Amino acid sequence: MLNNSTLIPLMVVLPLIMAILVNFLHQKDKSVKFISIVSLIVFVFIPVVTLYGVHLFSGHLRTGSFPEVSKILIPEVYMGIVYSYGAVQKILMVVLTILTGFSVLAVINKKMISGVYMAMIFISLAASSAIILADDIFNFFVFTEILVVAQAALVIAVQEAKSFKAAFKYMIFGTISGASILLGIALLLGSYGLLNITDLSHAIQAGGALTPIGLVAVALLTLGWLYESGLFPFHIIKSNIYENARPEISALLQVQSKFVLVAMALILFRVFSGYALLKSVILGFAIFTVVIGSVMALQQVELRKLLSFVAVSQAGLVAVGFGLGTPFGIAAGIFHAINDVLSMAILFFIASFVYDKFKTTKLDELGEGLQVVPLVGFVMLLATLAISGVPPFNSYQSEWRLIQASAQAGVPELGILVILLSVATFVAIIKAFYMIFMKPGSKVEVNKEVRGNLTKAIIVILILACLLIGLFPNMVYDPIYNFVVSLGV
Amino acid sequence: MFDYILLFAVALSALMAIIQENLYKSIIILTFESFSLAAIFHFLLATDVAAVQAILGAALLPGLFIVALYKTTQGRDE
Amino acid sequence: MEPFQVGSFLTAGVLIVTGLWALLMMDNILKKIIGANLIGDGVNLVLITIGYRPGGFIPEVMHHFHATATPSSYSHLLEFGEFASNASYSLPFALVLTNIVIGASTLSVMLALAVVLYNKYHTLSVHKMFEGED
Amino acid sequence: MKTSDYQQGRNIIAGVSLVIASFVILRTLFQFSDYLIPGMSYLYNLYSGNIAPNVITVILFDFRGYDTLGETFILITAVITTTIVFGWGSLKGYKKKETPEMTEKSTVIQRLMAFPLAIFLVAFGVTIVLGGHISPGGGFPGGAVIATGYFLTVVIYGLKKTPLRFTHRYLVNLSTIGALIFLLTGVLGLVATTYYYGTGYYLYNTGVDPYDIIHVGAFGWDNLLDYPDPTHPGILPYLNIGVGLNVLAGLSLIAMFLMEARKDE
Repeated sequence: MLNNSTLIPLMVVLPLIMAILVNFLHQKDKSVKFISIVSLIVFVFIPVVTLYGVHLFSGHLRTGSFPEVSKILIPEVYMGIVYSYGAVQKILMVVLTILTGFSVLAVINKKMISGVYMAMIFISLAASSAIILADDIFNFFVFTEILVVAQAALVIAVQEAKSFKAAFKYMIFGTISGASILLGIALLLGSYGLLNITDLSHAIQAGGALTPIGLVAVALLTLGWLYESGLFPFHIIKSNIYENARPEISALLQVQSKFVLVAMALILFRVFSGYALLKSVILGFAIFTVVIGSVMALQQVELRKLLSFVAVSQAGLVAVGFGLGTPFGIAAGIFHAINDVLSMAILFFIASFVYDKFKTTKLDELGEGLQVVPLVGFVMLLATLAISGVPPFNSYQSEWRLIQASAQAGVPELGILVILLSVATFVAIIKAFYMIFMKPGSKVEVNKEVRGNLTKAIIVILILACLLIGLFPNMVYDPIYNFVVSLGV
Repeated sequence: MFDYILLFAVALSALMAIIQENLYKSIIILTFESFSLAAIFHFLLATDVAAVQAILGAALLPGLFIVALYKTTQGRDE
Repeated sequence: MEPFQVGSFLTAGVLIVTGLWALLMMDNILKKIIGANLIGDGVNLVLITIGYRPGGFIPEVMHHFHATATPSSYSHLLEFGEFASNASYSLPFALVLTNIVIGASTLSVMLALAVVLYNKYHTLSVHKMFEGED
Repeated sequence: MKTSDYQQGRNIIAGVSLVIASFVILRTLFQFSDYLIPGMSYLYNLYSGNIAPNVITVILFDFRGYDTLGETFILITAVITTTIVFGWGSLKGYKKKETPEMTEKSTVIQRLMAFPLAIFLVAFGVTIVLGGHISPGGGFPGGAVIATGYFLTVVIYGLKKTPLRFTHRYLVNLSTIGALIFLLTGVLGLVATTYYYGTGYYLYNTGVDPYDIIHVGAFGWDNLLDYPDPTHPGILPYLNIGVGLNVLAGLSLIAMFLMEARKDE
């Protein structure tokens, strides 16, 4: 098991090296372009060929813990930093790298090549990969901070007043959430003496009930989780970020924050597996997010804003899966996260296309788009069906599993919530579809120079992927379910 | 005894830095707070950290603050 | 229960609470940033105090260090047993070093943002800046 | 609903949650000292003496070296973000503005003292960086001290007339070199352990070789990147130098961009 773990750190280190290089080569556009494309192929390739296992940084093996002096409750601990790579991590990494690749290609295609901007995309990719892989709670914290700054930078690069404001809000609340995560880590370190997540969960189980200090640590870490994944009290901040970035970058940002949600929720469940109240709290915040996000989405008259709120409410749905707390529910939640980032990415890429072609995303100015770009309209219709859980597509499979899981967990009412959310999402996006592509009397000029062949190719590939997962769900779902069961949460 | 006085000074100067209306003064107080904090770190046996806190918290960051304040108000009070 | 430790924890709590207050309630954008700095300082002080051992000494091997220690397979473990049980707890100190740099980085980004926002809106008041939103 | 009502409601909610949070935090921290245990720190104190005298440096660069890599990168991210904030490399492109000088002139004493002080700070910073594994200090404080020296001269003499004049490109190169030293030392450990042992360990301390993986005489040296010193810190001084370069360049860049900022209109 140990021998195959050599390639694991490269998933984080190679993007960092490439980020340094493209930042260094800023203003040499040809080299930046070449390096970006080559390294993206490598990034997609590494998670596929890496085998499951753990990686011990600096080579520090498991050592005896001298329990009588160090007061650690388990006999052996990891002294270094550990990354673990399993089925869920593999699937998340593959989806993340592929979608990052699409975003970078879209950015390069629009002649927005800037080494500095590419560097930020690569650093955010590295940070989110590290968050997915990390088995060490402090390392996780360091990379969440990097992710916050890098995402803010991607938004700032638009250089409009609104994007500066959104980034500033994001950073301010990022400070609070970072401090609360670190304080939670400090409380855990002080009272259990450990930082490794696997060891920590074993030690907490060995120690019986959580100490009062541990309870506060749960609350603080949960607060940080809510911020990082854009759930209820922070949904406005997150949707502001999605809305003010370039749409093809929003496609990337929503992937990152949804995967961070999954990764950090898994950490919470592993560390505090014996603590039942955590599930109810998560479920409560998730339901709030779903309801508020979909209500806000229904009110919007601007495509990017609308999609941002849809993305936030779908993140709530993923959290509902975690809130159920059963292996079935958690697996369904992770599965929904994967399905959802694919269809949300299609919609954001379509928004990017609309923005380039018509120079606006305000719904009441747009119209009659179907005569201009029939293919994009058709794919948007399909993507709307996909995201609202209509049978041949992937979200149907995960939402159906979510409903089943909620019935199994004894709260069938949640099934109704899931169905209502699908309906609301469908209504919101189909309204946008109608206003962009069907409504007579458009007030916008069509930019003939923008052909957007690459965007068209990307959305067609993504919708085919959605269809593929919808037809063969077990290909993705079974490894996830086995992984979640093996965690024993 | 001196260490307790330092603790009190840190808490008090943090409050003062927030309450103070004049931003220049509040940054000077912040510098004092950072420096006392570095001294506390030294009393708490963390010499390495005290060095970093003294140089970053008490010299560089207040400098950046002053420059930012200068750039935002161009040397005048709001 | 060492009184200095308790006092230090409480001071850290006061720093965190003051910073939160400034961050949430103050209108001035630079005051908000000062608040962020104070929160970082408070969390650092908590971590440092976790590492403090009353009556211990600085985690730096001065007298016990063997200049001739061969770098193989930790054979000198027992030589450091006395040092390890008397020195203060060193792990939190290393974490604080990391966190100070993290705080400085986010702070400088926020300062730069504040300068640019001032250039756009000609005010330091967050309320005026965000007027007419959401 | 009017904006002011909305604002007021939000303030009340924020105030209430602030009170609750402060109560919980203070209450928890008050009783926290009863629960403290040595935990991992005991183990680190026990093992670190075999590598270098300064336990904190050993934890920072050996046991948790990868965290320090993250720490280096958050500084790089912040520097790049600051440059993006001021327009460098952003999507709209960067227009070089003429550098404004601070209007207030520095006094004679300031001008007389600043340069020697800055030189002293730079030299002091270099010693801190190089002695990081033995005495308190290391890459971060050392780099920050050097950056402070630069910042001092910039504030006193202005960006154009400063005797310690760094260009933007030069600082970017320095920080790139610093980060690459760190990253590639890690890759070296990965490659060497894979070659001799089969399993790769990123950031493996090839100089100390604590698990006897890289056998003596591998590339003609005793151990890869060993520091010629009886205390055998291995790769730690090299990592310290990389971090020091990166920190000095990063903080100087941030200071430079803040000094260059000016009103748009």
